[in-house]
Amino acid sequence: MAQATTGQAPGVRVDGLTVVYKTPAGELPAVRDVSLTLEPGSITGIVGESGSGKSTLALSLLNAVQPPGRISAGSVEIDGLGDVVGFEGERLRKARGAHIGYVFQAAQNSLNPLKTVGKQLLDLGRSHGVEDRRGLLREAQELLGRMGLDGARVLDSYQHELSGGMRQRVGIMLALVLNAQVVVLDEPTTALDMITQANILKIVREVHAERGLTTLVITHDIGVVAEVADRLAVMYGGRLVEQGPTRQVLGDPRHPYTKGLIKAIPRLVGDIDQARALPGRPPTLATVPKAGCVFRERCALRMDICDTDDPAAVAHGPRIVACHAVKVKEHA
Amino acid sequence: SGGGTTNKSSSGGGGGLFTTIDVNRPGLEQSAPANPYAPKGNSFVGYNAMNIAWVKNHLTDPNQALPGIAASWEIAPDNSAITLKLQPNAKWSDGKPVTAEDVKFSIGVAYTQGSTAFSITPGAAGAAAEVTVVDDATLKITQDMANPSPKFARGVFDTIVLPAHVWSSVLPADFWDKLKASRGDGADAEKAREEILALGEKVLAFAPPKDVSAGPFVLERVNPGEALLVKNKNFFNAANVAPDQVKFLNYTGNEQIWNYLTAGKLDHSAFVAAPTDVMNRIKAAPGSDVIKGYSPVAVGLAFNQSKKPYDNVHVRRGLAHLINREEVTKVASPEGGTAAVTTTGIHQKAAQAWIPDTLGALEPYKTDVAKAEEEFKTAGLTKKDGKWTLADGKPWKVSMHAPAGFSDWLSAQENIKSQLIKVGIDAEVVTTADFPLYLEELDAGKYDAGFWLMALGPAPYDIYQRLYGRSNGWNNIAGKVSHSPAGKNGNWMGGPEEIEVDGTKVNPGELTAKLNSSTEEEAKPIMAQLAKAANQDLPVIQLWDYVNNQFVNNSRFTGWPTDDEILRSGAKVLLSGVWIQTGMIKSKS
Amino acid sequence: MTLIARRLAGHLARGFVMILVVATISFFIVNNIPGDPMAARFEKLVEGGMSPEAAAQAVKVLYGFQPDTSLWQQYLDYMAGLLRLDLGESITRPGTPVLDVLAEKTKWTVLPVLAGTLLSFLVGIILGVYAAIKRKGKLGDLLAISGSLLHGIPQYVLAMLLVVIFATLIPILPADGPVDILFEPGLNAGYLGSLAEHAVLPVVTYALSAYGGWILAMKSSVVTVLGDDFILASELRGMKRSIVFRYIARNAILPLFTILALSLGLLLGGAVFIEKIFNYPGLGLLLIDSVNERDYATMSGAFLLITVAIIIANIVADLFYTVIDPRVRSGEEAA
Amino acid sequence: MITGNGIVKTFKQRGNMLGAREVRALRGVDFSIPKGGAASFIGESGCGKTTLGRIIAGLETYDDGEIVIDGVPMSSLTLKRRQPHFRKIQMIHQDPYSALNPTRTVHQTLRAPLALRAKQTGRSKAWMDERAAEVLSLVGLDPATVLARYPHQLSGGMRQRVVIARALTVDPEMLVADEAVSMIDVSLRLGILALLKDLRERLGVSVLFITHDVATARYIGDDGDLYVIYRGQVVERGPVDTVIADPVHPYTQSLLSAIPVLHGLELPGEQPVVPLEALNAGQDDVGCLFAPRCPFRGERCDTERPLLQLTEGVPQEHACFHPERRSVIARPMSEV
Amino acid sequence: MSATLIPETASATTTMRRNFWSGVWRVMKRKPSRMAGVVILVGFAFMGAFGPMFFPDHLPGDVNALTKPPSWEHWFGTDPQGRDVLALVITGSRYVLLCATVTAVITVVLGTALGLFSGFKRGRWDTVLMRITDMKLTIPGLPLLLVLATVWKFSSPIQMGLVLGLLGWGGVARAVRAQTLSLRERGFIEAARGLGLSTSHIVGRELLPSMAPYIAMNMLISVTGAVYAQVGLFFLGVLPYESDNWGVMLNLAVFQAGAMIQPNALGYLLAPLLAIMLLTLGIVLVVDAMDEIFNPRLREE
Ligand SMILES: Nc1ncnc2c1ncn2[C@@H]1O[C@H](COP(=O)(O)OP(=O)(O)OP(=O)(O)O)[C@@H](O)[C@H]1O
Ligand SMILES: Nc1ncnc2c1ncn2[C@@H]1O[C@H](COP(=O)(O)OP(=O)(O)OP(=O)(O)O)[C@@H](O)[C@H]1O
Ligand SMILES: [Mg+2]
Ligand SMILES: [Mg+2]
Repeated sequence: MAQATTGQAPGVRVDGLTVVYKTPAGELPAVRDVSLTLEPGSITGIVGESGSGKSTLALSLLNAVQPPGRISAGSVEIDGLGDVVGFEGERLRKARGAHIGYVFQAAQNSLNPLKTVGKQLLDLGRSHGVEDRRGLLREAQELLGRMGLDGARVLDSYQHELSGGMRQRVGIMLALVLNAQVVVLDEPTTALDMITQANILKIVREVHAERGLTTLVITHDIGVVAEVADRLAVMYGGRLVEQGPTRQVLGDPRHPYTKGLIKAIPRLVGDIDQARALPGRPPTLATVPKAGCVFRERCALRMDICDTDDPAAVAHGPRIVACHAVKVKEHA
Repeated sequence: SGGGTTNKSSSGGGGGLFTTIDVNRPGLEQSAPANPYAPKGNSFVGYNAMNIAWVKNHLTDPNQALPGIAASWEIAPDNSAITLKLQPNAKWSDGKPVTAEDVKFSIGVAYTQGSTAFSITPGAAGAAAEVTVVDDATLKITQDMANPSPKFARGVFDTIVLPAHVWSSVLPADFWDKLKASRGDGADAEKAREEILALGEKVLAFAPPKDVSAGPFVLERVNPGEALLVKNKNFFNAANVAPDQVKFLNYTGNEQIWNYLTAGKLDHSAFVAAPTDVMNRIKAAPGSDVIKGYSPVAVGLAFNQSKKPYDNVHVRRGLAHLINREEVTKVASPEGGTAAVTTTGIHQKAAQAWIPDTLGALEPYKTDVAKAEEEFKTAGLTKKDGKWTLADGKPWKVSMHAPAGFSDWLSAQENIKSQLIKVGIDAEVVTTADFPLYLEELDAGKYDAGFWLMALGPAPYDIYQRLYGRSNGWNNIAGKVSHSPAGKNGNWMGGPEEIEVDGTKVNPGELTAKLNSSTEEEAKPIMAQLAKAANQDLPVIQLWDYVNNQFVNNSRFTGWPTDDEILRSGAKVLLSGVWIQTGMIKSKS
Repeated sequence: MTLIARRLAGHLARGFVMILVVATISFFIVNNIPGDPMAARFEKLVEGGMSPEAAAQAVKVLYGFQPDTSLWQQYLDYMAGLLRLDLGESITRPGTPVLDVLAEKTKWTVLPVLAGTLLSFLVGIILGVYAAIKRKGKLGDLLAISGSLLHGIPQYVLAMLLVVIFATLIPILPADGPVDILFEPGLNAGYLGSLAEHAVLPVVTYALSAYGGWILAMKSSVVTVLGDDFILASELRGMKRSIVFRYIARNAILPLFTILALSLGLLLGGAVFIEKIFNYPGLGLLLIDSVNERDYATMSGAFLLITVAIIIANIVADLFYTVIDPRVRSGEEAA
Repeated sequence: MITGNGIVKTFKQRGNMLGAREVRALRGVDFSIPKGGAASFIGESGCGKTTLGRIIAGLETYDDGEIVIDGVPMSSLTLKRRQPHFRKIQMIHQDPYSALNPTRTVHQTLRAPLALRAKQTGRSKAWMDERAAEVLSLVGLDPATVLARYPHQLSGGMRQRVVIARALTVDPEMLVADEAVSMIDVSLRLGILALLKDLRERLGVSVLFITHDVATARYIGDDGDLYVIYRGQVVERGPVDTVIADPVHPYTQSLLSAIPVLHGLELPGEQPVVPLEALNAGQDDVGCLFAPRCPFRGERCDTERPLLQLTEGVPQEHACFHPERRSVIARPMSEV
Repeated sequence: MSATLIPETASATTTMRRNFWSGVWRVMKRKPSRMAGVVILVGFAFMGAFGPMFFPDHLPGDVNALTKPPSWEHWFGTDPQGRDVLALVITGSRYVLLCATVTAVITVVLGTALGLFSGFKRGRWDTVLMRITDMKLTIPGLPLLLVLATVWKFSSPIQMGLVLGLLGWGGVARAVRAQTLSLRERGFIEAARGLGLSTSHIVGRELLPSMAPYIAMNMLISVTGAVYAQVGLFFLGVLPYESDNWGVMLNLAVFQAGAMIQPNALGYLLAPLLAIMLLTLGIVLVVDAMDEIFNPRLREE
């Protein structure tokens, strides 16, 4: 497992982050009161189903929530940079790319179809005042080579000339080429097939280790997180319901949602009939309960308090769980 | 908008730019040649193209004219020949003199075009037989007396004079021999005629490298839409030509001319129909004036008498009693025409000169519903529920045709329709895409009733030819008259072959043919007979007689003619050009 | 660039067939036209005071060459002529090849159409971008609605309104032809000024009638591009606004260039109304005139030329796309 | 019982004038799915899984080979006559969003095939409504609430259920589920899979499962066959559990090795085969199709193409000259 | 059981239908401009259908009030025959709208049918049809009409509409084909085929409704196109005169009454112009709502 090698990687502390979207029904939170710490040099994974607010959270790290959304509360502290939520204009723009690299959810289409990768790279360099264009190109070629691609050829290609896996690698290259130390990957392997996915994950892990990054990987696929992340956070209905070291969370899930989720994954070995479907269905922005626990509708351990009080995220050693039932069990 | 002009000369009577328009020829074209015969040519007859003489609109005499290239002429008493004396110091704009040979050459060219006096059709009325150059400035042209015409001279006058030294290539050296050969009968003559006609094409397509003019102006340049002419210093009367430059605007439609006129842009324009309000505005423009002259044309509603119920003279008379001609004229052509007083087939003014005594006795067909109904009843029509129906009980709808774009005719028909509907006769107005098609369909007998130009003076034959000519069954070929039954040979009017006038039966077609060879005095009684016939038989309801209006503007130039006999308009001749070259027009400043 | 060559070859082949088809159509339509030029001229002469007999003969001179050959033979001759770029001679302009007539007229159509279209294109795309950015607001709505409305109003309505306002009520601009004759043609200020002055109204009409369409097209194109992932991705990479804007603009304009080429082609034929109303002696007016004068040869020539313009525009649009869009260039069809 | 023999499919993409480009999607595939049984196709993207599925469902023609449905060879029938047979095989699409017509309510969607059926069997309108309610209940939806809804008013999982219900209206013998859960939320996937499994058990519908994800294949039919497809060719085939536990084809092995390990619950396999670089279409005239990517390639592989066969000591069919069992998949922690 | 079910579903479909109309109502209410658009279009439809009934077959003209400016008596003044211009616009609307309707119907029916057929059948038919469509699209419409006008007498609005329709289907066919091709790829069409549903069901019930907004939009747009084309042709004067027609009014206003020169006739010119612009406005406003009407999701939002 990759470990931080350089030690210069910055940490990121998200605190009490709430992001709302303006809808016909008013402003609804897609991310609610989320606190999360990315340890320097670690890979953190966030899993959650579609609509649980993963991308919104990821974008918040760059203060890039798109209208009609906005960050309504909370802060995102990045070591050596400050609270990104307060950033604006040029300062914000410079932070993006140079400090925080972002690999887009649909990295398949994250390139300008009319320009070669190289040209876009140069545009990026120009945007960030890179004087040494040669150096930039060399760096990019190196990165691409590192990921098993022919750098020169790729830089000379248009998006449509690259396969999905290659595009994804180009996306990672563009996120790192300016020496960003914090990298956010939003669904880096969705829409890729198994083999490509395995390759990309390997690259993420290796590059992370080599460059000493602080990495956030967002995915709906627990397998992906399990493969790469040191720490795992589970998101549901805009809340982080559980977080902790990957192995611990997977091996011994506390939150009923995490438990259900893991149970619902069919496995390659062992008794296939152990797999159990989770009842109900995940909430959407409009159906997320306004008060109380977001998961209670599907929860086997539902109690009265769940209807009224939103469970606070409580730390248990390295693990944080937001569930009334878990707390009750601990006290009992 | 002035400025930037290029020109030099400033002799003559004061100078300045004269702006006018040729309403008979839309689409001035840059690439078109200065060839008066080319359909789109940039020749402006009266300005840079000269006729032998300028024909006038006399009430009765077709041979009246103003001098052109011919300074004077003499017509033989028996009308068999005309001797032309050319202007003594006529010169081409390139300095060469205008000679009798030039004129003869031009006549040769006219033969290839088959114009009136110079027709190569054997036996054509009024055709020239011989052209003789008497001396450098004198020319004698004799008429082929096999089928003479009283308006032979008129045909000669209309000839455009071309510079032989520029045009010589269009006629072969043996042209005159060929012409002689063509006069005969048989295959050789036929071949000669064909050759001459083929030359006609060459003439049409001939493009002189530059304009060589014997007129008061020379073409300087043409834009799409405008042409500029400058004074010809070599013109024989150059000293009396007032403007230095003449600008021709492009004619694209009447409404454009109204626009120019209301803005006071035009010094002169031929008449175009205009509604009263527009007319008032035109008249209100500073310096604007409308001068009026005689125009030997009238328009009437003609019937196809082979169609029911128009075969019945009572129906036609009834309609004549119903249609208020004053109102029609007021709606359709308040300025351009005067309501027809009687329906003699002659323009009212000419009628007064030809048949003053007969006029009073003719039925005027005043608007009179009672009389009309009486006539209808006589014709066997019946009125049911306030609607007139045919004798056999079938509905009756008066269907009037006119070519699209003839706005005054359409207005008139719309108005007639209204008038008829008011008294219980169903009516409709149908248009045909354009004039040629209109004529073709009219000729084919497709219409019940349509508008028809008539009274085309001043020659008496031409006047009645419109009523009792080919369209009514009479063909006059080489002086021989034959009659075709209705529906044949272009006889779409289908009138009776004989009409009883004052108790005697007359054949109007033959009478009309007779007019082609009679003197003015001989013609008068025949005219009277024909007028009576037309008036009682009503092949056409004469609606209005045209007036020759000319728009002029006094702000920059004066001296416009005021008399009634302005020149003949309607042919290619541009009146203002003639007025200017005769020195009539003076610059204001 | 073999792809381009290949495409070009295909287009040319198809265009050629197309031209033959159109030529055939117009040949047969034109040969069925009732009312012939003879009759038209005949009556003109009679009206002018010529006797009917003489007029008949004069007309025969003019149209004496009317072939007696069979329709089929005429058709073959016509097509053979076409292949040699010979459209025959204009009937109302004896001796002048139709091609020469077309050549003279075309410039008067092309210049204002080009100027008007480019003007409207520029204004339209700028406002279109604006409408896209402000699409949620009142202003965006206003721009869109006014765009649709202007797009919807027929050209001739606009042209007439402009004439009424600027040439009649407040006569500050000419509406009668392309230039004042008093200026000597050439590169002098007076002539050029006059040309420009006369071109104002037609050009503005072209521009006004087209610009609504450009607004709508540009707006929807920009909205599409704005939704494309790579725009957000570029922003998240911290690209400069100006560069991102250029990305948006270039991607959004691309499909519009195709429309631009096509509309330039179409406009050659669509100029009929404007040329009629402003007396611009271009192809449209030529077509109307030749229809009215029954000048078959010119009529079908003009019609053919207009069609050819459209075909060429199609080809240009397609090749342009091939050159500028790498996706098409490499053989893969653009979505 | 549905069997296929030597199914070949080549797509000809019409190029510009200068010849067509051919994509050999299937190169002679045999399969056999018993009544009420299950089969799974796995393979990486573009290997021809969907094409095969569509051919089996009668939605695509094939160039060569034979499909036999319940003993009737399709080649003996005209295209039109084949239809009733193929109707017994219904396809469940990957994307429940596009598989339902957005302008039609669930009721309308179900009614159309039911009406057809009612017409054929002379049943009443009432039967149609009954049956509509019935199939909805079968897939675990409440007819009362769902019938009047438009697709956009349903969640992804519900939509996929409606799609299955629609397939059930024609009493199919087999469902072809092409990545039927890949676009559905993780927590809902198992529900759909369980439903398919349940339908197999209760209605005796056989299921053909097409997927990237071997584990789901195992869930649906651990008693069925697993077909590993590589570039239009089946390279390994055998009972699901056998192939998973003891793959012999190097391609199967790398495919299985690529499955992420749930660290904390599982340990990586003992002999994982390094996942391959992404596939770049290579030559296909001679030799083993997989040879260019194969870490165990021998000389023979370059000149001769291995055919699907049984060899001694290997329980499943495979197309490899060097079959070797490797235990590549992760093992549960509990077993260690 | 079955006895109770039948009326229930019957009412279910009627509710559904009612839902559709209430949905349409909602969509319309969303923006006041749309309501205005509907009012305008309904107004025009009424005008074309019933307007002429309020006037005598032949409008009476007042010889003493030729070409008068607007007044209380004549809102848009009178024409050169002394007839009320407003009455002319109203009676003239029938020709224009009837022709436009015929055009729109032909354009849409032909275009949709060919587009559907082509996109659905694909293969050889598709190639042939699209080649023809391409050719059709290449032939310039207006010039062709000008040339055609010389051979063809457009003697009735129906004929006129027929010709315009026959000239106009190309664009719709092309677009419908593209839509069909893309819809074909959608699962639901394939599913319908797999279920053995008839082609007529697939085309009529599955494809067409999905394209309805598109087709409806095209229909409205071709209405405006037809109005412009015919009015334009009449305006140019290349078509035979037709007494009750907006284009003829324009032509006469400009070329006979001199509306561009003297203000008295301005009403005569402006009335048909305004009618055309109003119709355009109505259509633009209604087209804006099409997408939402036919898309159940947008409809109910
Ligand atoms: N522009 C927007 N307007 C309104 N709501 C939005 C918008 N973008 C996202 N949302 C809502 O916010 C919630 C969170 O969205 P987000 O994209 O962060 O989810 P996600 O976890 O990334 O989902 P996925 O796995 O589908 O990417 C969702 O319910 C979504 O509907
Ligand atoms: N209609 C078609 N025309 C041309 N080629 C096609 C067509 N459909 C599929 N192909 C090609 O056939 C091959 C097999 O495609 P298929 O869709 O069956 O793969 P798949 O295994 O389902 O892939 P995935 O996992 O991505 O769904 C691919 O190379 C594909 O590009
Ligand atoms: Mg997301
Ligand atoms: Mg697939």
